[in-house]
Amino acid sequence: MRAISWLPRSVKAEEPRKNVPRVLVSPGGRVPYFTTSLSAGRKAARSTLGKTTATGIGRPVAEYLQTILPFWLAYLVAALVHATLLIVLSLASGVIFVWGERKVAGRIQDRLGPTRVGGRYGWLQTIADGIKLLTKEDLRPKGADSFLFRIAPYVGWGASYAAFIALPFANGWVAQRMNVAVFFILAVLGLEVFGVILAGYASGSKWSLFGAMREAAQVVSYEVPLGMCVIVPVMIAGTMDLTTIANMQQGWFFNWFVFHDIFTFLLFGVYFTCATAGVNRAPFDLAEAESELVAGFHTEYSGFRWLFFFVAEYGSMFMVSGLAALLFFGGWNGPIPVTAFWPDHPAMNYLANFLGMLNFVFKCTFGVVVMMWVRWTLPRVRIDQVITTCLKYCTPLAAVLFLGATLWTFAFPGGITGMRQVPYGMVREQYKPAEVRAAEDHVAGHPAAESDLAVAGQHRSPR
Amino acid sequence: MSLFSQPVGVSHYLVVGAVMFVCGVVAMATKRNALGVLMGIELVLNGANLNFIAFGSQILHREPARTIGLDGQLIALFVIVLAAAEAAIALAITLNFYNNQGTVDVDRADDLSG
Amino acid sequence: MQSPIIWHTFFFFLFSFLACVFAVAVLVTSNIVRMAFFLVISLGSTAGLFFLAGADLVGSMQLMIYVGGTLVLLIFGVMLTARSPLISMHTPSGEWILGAIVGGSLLAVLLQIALSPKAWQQGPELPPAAYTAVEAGTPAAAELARDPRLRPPQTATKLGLGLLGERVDKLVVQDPTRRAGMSGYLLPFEIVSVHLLVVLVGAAYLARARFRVSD
Amino acid sequence: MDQTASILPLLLAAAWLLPLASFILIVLAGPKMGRHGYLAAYVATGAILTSFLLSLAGLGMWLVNHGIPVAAHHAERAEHHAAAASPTSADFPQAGISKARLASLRTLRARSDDEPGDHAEASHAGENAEANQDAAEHHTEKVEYAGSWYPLYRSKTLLIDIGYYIDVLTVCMFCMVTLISTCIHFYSIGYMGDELVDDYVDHECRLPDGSHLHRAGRFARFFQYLSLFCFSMLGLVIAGNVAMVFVFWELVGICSYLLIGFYRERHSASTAANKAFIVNRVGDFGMIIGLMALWGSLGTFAFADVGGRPGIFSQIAEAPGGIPTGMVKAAAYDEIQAGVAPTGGQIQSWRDRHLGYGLLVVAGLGIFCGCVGKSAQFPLHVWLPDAMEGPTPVSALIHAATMVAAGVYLVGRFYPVFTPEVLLVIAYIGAITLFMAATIAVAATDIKRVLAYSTVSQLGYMMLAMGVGGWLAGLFHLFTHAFFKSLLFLCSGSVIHACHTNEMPLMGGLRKKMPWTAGTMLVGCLAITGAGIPFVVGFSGYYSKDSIIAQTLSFSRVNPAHTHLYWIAAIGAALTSFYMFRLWFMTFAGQPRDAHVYEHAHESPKIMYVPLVILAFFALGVGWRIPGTNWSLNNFLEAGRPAVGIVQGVLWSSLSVPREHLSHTDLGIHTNATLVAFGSALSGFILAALFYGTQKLNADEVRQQFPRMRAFLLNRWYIDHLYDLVFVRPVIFFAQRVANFDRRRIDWLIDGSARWVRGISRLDDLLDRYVVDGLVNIVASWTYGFGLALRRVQTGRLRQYVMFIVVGTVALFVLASFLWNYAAAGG
Repeated sequence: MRAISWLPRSVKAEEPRKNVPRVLVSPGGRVPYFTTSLSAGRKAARSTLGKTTATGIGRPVAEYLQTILPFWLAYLVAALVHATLLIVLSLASGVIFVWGERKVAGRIQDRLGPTRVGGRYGWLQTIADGIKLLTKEDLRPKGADSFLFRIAPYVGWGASYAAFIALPFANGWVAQRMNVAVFFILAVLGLEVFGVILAGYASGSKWSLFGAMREAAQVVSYEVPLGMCVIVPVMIAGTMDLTTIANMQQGWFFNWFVFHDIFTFLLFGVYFTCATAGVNRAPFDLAEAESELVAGFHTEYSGFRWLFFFVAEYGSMFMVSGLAALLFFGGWNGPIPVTAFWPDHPAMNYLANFLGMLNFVFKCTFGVVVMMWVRWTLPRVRIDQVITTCLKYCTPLAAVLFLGATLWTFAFPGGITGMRQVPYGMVREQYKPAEVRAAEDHVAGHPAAESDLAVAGQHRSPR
Repeated sequence: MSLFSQPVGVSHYLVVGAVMFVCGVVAMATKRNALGVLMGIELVLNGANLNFIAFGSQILHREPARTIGLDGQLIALFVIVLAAAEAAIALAITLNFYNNQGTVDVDRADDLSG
Repeated sequence: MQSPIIWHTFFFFLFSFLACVFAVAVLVTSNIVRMAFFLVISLGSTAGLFFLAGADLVGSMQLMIYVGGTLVLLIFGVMLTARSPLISMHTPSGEWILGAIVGGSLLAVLLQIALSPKAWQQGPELPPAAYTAVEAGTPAAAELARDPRLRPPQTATKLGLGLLGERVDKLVVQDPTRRAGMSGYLLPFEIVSVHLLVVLVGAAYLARARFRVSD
Repeated sequence: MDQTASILPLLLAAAWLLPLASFILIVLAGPKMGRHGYLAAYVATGAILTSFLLSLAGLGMWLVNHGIPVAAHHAERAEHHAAAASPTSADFPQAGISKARLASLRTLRARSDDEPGDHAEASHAGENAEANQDAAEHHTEKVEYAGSWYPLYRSKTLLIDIGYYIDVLTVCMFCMVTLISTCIHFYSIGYMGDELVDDYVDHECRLPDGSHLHRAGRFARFFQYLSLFCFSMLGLVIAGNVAMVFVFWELVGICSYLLIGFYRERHSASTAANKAFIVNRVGDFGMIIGLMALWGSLGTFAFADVGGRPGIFSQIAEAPGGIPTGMVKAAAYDEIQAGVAPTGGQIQSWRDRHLGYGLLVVAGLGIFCGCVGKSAQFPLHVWLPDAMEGPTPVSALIHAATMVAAGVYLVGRFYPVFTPEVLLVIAYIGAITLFMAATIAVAATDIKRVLAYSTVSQLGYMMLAMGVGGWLAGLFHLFTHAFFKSLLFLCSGSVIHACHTNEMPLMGGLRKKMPWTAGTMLVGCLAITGAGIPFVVGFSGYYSKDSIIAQTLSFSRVNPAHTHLYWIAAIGAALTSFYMFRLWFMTFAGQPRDAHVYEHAHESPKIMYVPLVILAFFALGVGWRIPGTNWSLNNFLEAGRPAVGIVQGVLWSSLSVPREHLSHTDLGIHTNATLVAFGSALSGFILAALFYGTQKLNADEVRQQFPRMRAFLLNRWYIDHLYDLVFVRPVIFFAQRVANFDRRRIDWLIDGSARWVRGISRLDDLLDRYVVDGLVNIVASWTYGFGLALRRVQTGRLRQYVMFIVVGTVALFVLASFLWNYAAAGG
């Protein structure tokens, strides 16, 4: 009950000190605030590049460059470094996944897939394809709207690429740490559909137009259940910051949100379905139904532009898989908290973060592979079945599970283990008046949890 | 260079908002396609939203206490949501009009002219 | 040394340029589909401006709802009604002139109002540390790091609480009478949600197919 | 006793209200009562039967509690000796005095002490004293229950309540009315049976196109009227005050109106109903005058003392000299206004000056006016024969039990109020009515009209009896006549039912066809003629008519100037028997004159002739005394004799009303009267037999010999013509003049003014159209033009609207900035 009195409106700045409780109690009344997450925060602080990790990887690089460059130049260089990394990542992932898909498809269809190019695994196959595509003639239909026809692939690719800005690869290893990262990623991924639509329209071919319209209908309608699925982990964590969400699942695998309760477990299935549809992968790839529409929206495309569509598609697949990993599978926090037992040394911490990144990339790749698996296993569904799946099954299911998860988190704020961050805890924590915070820190004997948020009108320094 | 080296103030945002607003208004006034008119409306709303954001932002004010605080962003949120609703309805109306009249020319929709 | 670039300002000009240019493009284009595309870019740039102004949630909202939702709907409508005569409809030039005059006057008025107050014409200065190379860990660096233009904005939770009726950004205000005036937005929030529901139902009803699909 | 006082009124009230209940029931659910509402008949009949039983219960209770007082007979015996002592007619009053002395010496001495010793004065005083004594003794004997059920209006000067006044007369009337009504109800069930159809063809009503009228049957309505009729009559009988009497009086009139006009489509019926009603109004006017005189002077409507207020009778009875104090004071109004205090002595002196006597006369005459109207006495008798237009049971009801009886009953009820002068008027009216009606009846050929005129003449008998002081004789005849007249009417009804005609010349020899009817009707004729073995036994009419004639005889003995009343009565008896047997012979005896009618004739159904038998029994024996006892209707009524007011005329000092016992007791009178009555009746019977039974004498010859006389009689003494000449024609003439004046002058005025108004309004119209409307139209056209101009703005072009909005916004901004700068500059 006392904890309720910490709702911001009830706080009076002139409140005497004796009213400040020693230990804050969660609404469920079991778990003291931040006991686990504070320790987690300290471990995280130790196990990464020191104090400023939480503000993103851009900050330390820029601060290092500042010592030799004026700050604007330093920031420019830092930004370019990140951009290059991400572009390389997305293109490389595209290349690798094209090859991977071929191999997976071959294996599933009891073939070998590419075997010749670049040794016995044909791992240079995609490179060869890329060269072929680059050297192909750039066709442009006569009835096409040339401007849109030309610009459409870049729009799609730009959207899927922009989503990487907010995607953390490890604790603090993120191009731009955002407070609304989940939301941002969803929004930007939603932009990808524009490329498809414009391509379909600009091609001046009715197959393309059909594909585009299918795509538009499908994506717009699937954004609804997708958003609802994403909301649940956000609600449990109390924040939309992906880094924080991942950090909250620190520790053993049962800390993952997918195991938070039965509802989230089921919810992951819904999320995966919606994500598959959202990036129009099989069995929801109506936009490029080669059996009905020749090749859907990219019927008229060839060469490099066509390549961009591919890259964008694999980029977004990687993106939704990464989102799944972050929201449900603990991000870089593996099933076994190996790095938590390492000695606290900068080099070891860096290594731990690197391992976390590999862990995360592995999870993303696994998700992509599962998508391929699904593609080569399931037949394509009809458009009306697509819409039915979305509106009649996914949306109600997501709503019900959302409700269940909410009630569950209220009933067991600590989760099954009782050792997890309570919902909304961070919110209440961050908006305590400054002097109350200080009092708590004094009592608890340790400084307040590092937070970038500040009471309006005054900025609190990170220690 | 000197253009980029001075911190941005509210007026900058207001200017951009004004430009978008006027573009939207003129689009509404000149487009004969109903959807074009809709786009004009969206532009107008965004111009207004820019103003709200600018007035509520603490980054753009020399003394942050003089801002309208979060109200600007909240109102902007409401504007966006209502704009979405308005777009949906307007689109439905347009499609209906198209089904009935076979065109989306707003100049043809003058049955109620005096 | 020459005055350094403030990236914040730079990106502001970038985005505002995009926004304005494509807004004008929307205005001058007669091809409806291109108009939609330009509008997308213009609104996306507006979202960028929102981010720059520290409104990250609103920016994301802009991207999600406007660009991702509304405009897709719009383009959808464009395609549904896409017939070669309708794609580009000619507007008599007399109206162009008229619109130019009226819009110009309105723009003049607005600009005159926008630029008149002194306090609005420039934002807060950067800390002096921004113009020199500073040691990491020094108070100057900390002050630099604290500059809001260099930090990710954190408004989502505040806005959420505001929509729930809690104005956490006004906690520091001591005066109870002023506190009383800073009410939350719970009721408008509910009203808007109900309004949205009604609108969706109504739109579905209006745009429903005239013929019954036999299934 | 107390029990009686509490229960008897309730019994009679129940008997009174039951018909009302059935009336309401039939009104509410009449047509739905079975097919064509035939159940209504059972409802009404059951109601009246029940009330008859209740009345019987009341009668039994009365008899158990009070028995038949024998006081009258002691008095009779006493008188007997006195009369034997001095049987001369000259000192008959002396005998009265002596009888009074014998009756109570002390009282007389007390009075004669303070009287001056002059003989005439003494005799006069003696008359008064004897009258008072007589009144006092009867007053003490007379038992009456009076009370109030529900006060309608109470104030210091006026008390109107729904009250009851029950004495022997009331009880007897109740039994008689309910009994006869019951019989008539039963009879009606059969008689009105042809109304039980949806499509009733009225053969006597021809439509303009010559076809018969077709209408729905009105069975239920008929019985609903009957119930209302019984209710009103019973209420009139049980009424405890004059106001109530008047109300039910009018109700009876309404019912008679409704029933006479039952076949309202027939012009004759409707006119007859109107006639009855209007003629009754004339009488009621006088009655209202009388009531006003009573109330204005006595300040009460109640008969008896109710709620501590002295009623009319007690005021009259307790007043020395018979003039109530209230009337004395009212007469002495001027002196009281002048300041003379109405102390006891003063009032005595006024009373000695006979102040207020005129008021009493006025009251009596007024009330008698009402009775004249109701029971069809001479000037106002014209409605009764026309009332034959109603269904025959209705005629029976009206003529026997209810309506005409009401008048006689009222006279009997108000008997103490009547002064000798009034009584004389009553007697003469009665006599004239009796003779005239009898003569008319002789000439009439319509069977019902004959009976109607016989009714009138019998009523005349009653009035005559009352007038000559025969209270008991009159009422006794009322009862007996009720029975045999209802019997006669019902018989004629069954005859009409059988023959579908009223004309006796078309009948004849019907006794073979309808023996029951013939027999019962014969009983009725014998009863009305007063047949009987002299001094031994006879039909009911024998006793009542004898007592009437005896009373007239005794009256003529006392007042030799009025001996012709006696002869008129005797001749009336002869005429009665003549026309009654003429009727019987023409109808039932002899050979059938019209084969067609005879063929269709048939005996009525049982439900019709069983009541005839019952009534015949009563007509036969209602006058008898139960052997070995003194129980007879006569003696029973005797117990209800009211206190006699004044027996000695004041305006006409030689007039004196003899007490009734003399006619009973004085053998001379009695024998004389009996013989005369019997002889006259016999002569009438023989004459009738000669004319119509054995066709020894030919009526036609007589008719040819006295055409004038015949015309005079057929035209009913030209009285209707006289009224037509005296009242109707002048009224119509005057009305036509007024109508002409109205049409010519007033309409001319109105038309002229209307023309003027039209002219003015035409001008006004022009003004309105061109000036006022012009203004309005100008405004309207301006508005319209403005709207037209403004309409152009409403182009329906979206983009133009946007343009307008923008222009407006800009203009607003510019204006605001101008104002801002102006304000900045100015201030």
